[in-house]
Amino acid sequence: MSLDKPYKDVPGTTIFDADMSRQGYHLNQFCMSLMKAENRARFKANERAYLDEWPMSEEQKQAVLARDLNRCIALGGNIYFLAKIGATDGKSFQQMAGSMTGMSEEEYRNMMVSGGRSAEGNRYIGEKK
Amino acid sequence: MSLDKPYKDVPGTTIFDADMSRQGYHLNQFCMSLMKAENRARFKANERAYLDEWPMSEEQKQAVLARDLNRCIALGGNIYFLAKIGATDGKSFQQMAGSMTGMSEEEYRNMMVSGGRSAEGNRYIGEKK
Amino acid sequence: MARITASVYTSHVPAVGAALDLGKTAEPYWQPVFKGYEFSKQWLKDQKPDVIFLVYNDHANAFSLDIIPTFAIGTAPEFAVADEGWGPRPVPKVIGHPKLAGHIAQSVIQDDFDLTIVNKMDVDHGLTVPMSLMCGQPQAWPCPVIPFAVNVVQYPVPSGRRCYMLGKAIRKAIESYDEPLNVQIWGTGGMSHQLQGPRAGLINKEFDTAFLDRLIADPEGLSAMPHIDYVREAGSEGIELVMWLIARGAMSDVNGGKPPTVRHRFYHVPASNTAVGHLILENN
Amino acid sequence: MARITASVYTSHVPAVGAALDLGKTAEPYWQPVFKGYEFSKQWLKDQKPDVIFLVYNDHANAFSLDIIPTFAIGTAPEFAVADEGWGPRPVPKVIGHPKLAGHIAQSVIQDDFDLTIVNKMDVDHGLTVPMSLMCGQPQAWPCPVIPFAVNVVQYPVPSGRRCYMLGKAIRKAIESYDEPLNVQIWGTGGMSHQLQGPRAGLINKEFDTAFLDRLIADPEGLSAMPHIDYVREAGSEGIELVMWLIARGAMSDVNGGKPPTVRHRFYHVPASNTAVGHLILENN
Ligand SMILES: [Fe+3]
Ligand SMILES: [Fe+3]
Repeated sequence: MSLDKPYKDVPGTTIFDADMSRQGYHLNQFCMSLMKAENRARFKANERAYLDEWPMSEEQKQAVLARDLNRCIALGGNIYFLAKIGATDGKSFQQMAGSMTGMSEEEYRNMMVSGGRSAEGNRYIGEKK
Repeated sequence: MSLDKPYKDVPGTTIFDADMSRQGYHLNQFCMSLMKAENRARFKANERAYLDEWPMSEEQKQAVLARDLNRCIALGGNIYFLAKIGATDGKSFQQMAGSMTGMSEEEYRNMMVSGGRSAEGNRYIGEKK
Repeated sequence: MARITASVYTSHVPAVGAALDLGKTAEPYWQPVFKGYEFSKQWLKDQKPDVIFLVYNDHANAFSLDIIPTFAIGTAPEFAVADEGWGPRPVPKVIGHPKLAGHIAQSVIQDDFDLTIVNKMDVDHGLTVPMSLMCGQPQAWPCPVIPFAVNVVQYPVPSGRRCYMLGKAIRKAIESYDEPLNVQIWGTGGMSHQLQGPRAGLINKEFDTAFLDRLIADPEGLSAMPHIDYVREAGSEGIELVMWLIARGAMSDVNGGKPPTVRHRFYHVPASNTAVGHLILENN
Repeated sequence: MARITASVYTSHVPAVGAALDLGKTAEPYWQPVFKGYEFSKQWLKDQKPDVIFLVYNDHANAFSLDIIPTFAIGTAPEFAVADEGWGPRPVPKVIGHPKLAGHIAQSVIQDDFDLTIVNKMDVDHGLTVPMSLMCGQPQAWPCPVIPFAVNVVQYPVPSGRRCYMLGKAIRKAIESYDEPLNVQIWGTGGMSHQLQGPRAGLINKEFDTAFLDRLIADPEGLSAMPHIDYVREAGSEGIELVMWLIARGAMSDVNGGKPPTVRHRFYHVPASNTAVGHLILENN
């Protein structure tokens, strides 16, 4: 593809575009299936078996099992879909977002209460912080 | 609504627009349900009972029972949806189309083989034929 | 004829809905957020709109990756509240306005906007949280709502310019509707926030403040801002702000009329991961 | 880079598919129809396209009234053949080209066409009948196909002008794709026909002939023709012809290149209720 992707140089950020969507299709559709209580119960009872019903890559399955959301996103997951895993686990959106930053839950919450993460130093990859 | 409907003056023709679609929603969704073999069987076994499962108007139900496609269209039906009734009955698209013209099946077929219905005299309502 | 009397802009943070539904509005964390909407609730009661045209985005609830409409207009008589994974919010179902919605669809498609018409759609927090913020917790919403869902999940989302021009087409459609309806148009989502990756938690107050300023005074110029500026400055989910331009494009001043009155303006950080912004503009 | 080498235009009459599937092609009624495609089948074999971008409409098979996209692009790896009420046609499933389709979607949406992206969609006779006419009855279709569905069922359908401009945007998208693919674009549907009401059976050979002439020589002018002319002159379902303008807008001559060669032209009345038209244009 030779379309411009100007968003590739934003640090710590993955834009969910057509390429990512293609890669993450089954991962995201798996997440979507967790909107049904019945499926949530089956997933909780045996995560691996439930995941094996989906034509996802082994990497994607491992990322889900490890609840490694950054890895899920790198493999085509989208945060609004991945949020269904969080809902299944009883996690809030703030807990999920925080889990991707390398901060503890409390550190993240405190950062948000203090005005959030500054854009300064966070606009371009390699920019001096 | 004050949108232009320039297509109101074409004889023997109903344009399936937003107003017709609103009116015919349940009629058309009923037709769509006939795409499943199971539903076709249930409809054939007891047409009236099957129709009563849908929030259609009594007029719409009567038009379906009578296979009066012109009436169905006047009540919001669209030909591509109504075609599912024809498929259920084992009718071809030509038989269905012909049934709306007041011609016999043979007359209609002969007209088509001879080049179809002329546009002459069929462009405007009230136009001299 | 129907006319657009006002536009409302607001974030639609899901945690705000949860705080309301769980009775936490008086907690110190949430109290300032809800205080920002006190004026708005009274204002809405006084305004008595007949219909709200509500621009929002679905968050992988009504639409999976199976079908992703860029612009979807809800023309159904009613819309159920989505179960987003923890049960549907305990709020009233949404009553639509099929006749006006059908009219708008017909007009706007003829103006070369390639809408998807939707007759069956559950509405998620993107729509219900703004309703809750503006209406509180009534037994039924005060008027019919036309849901208008914009894809901001899978890139490319529509450009700010496209959204702004769409707003103008929606205005033209509403103003050509025969009944004398008092219609409001709401733009929701934003403000700065990022929900994903190591940069999650980004908040940019300077950007948000400038966005509000320009939305009021220079919407045409603002509509030219490219996606990358939203992503870089306001976070990957800050892109939701393009939806505010649809509502803004439908206002009188950018269609040959008088400047609007800024009836209310509010900004607060944080609500969960997000900066909350809110604005009410009245046509004159 | 990928390039569009040719465009193909053809009716997609369901009865033609049935005649083929039921082995009736040699019957006197059908023989002249299939004869019109003999050249085309050989031509397609010789051309060996890598991908076919196939513009068609769904006939209430993939899309009910629950969701009606004006323009839907299929980005899935494969598409099943729809059961239109008498079982799926006995033809191969359709293999898509997700990467090129995704690229086109991304480019065209950024050019302000508000596509709906579809990853799950059964394809009906609108797509499979043209494939059968051009390929016969193979075990597998000769190359991947990108299905592009246009709403021509619920009015308002997109204008001819909008379709023509979309074709130009699709061309730009395809020509910016990195791999050296031989891409054909097909426009299907039409020609004059009306399937409903007392006027059913309308055929207008003069209109169809003029349409083919103008499609070749004056597509820009032709694109200005309003819907009502299609309906009045070519029957209510003749409106499908707007889809041909998408394919035509993607050709070289209307994008700064040389005029195409008319490789084949065919017209016959009737096939069931419909006038059959067919055209092959090669870029130079
Ligand atoms: Fe949102
Ligand atoms: Fe067709």
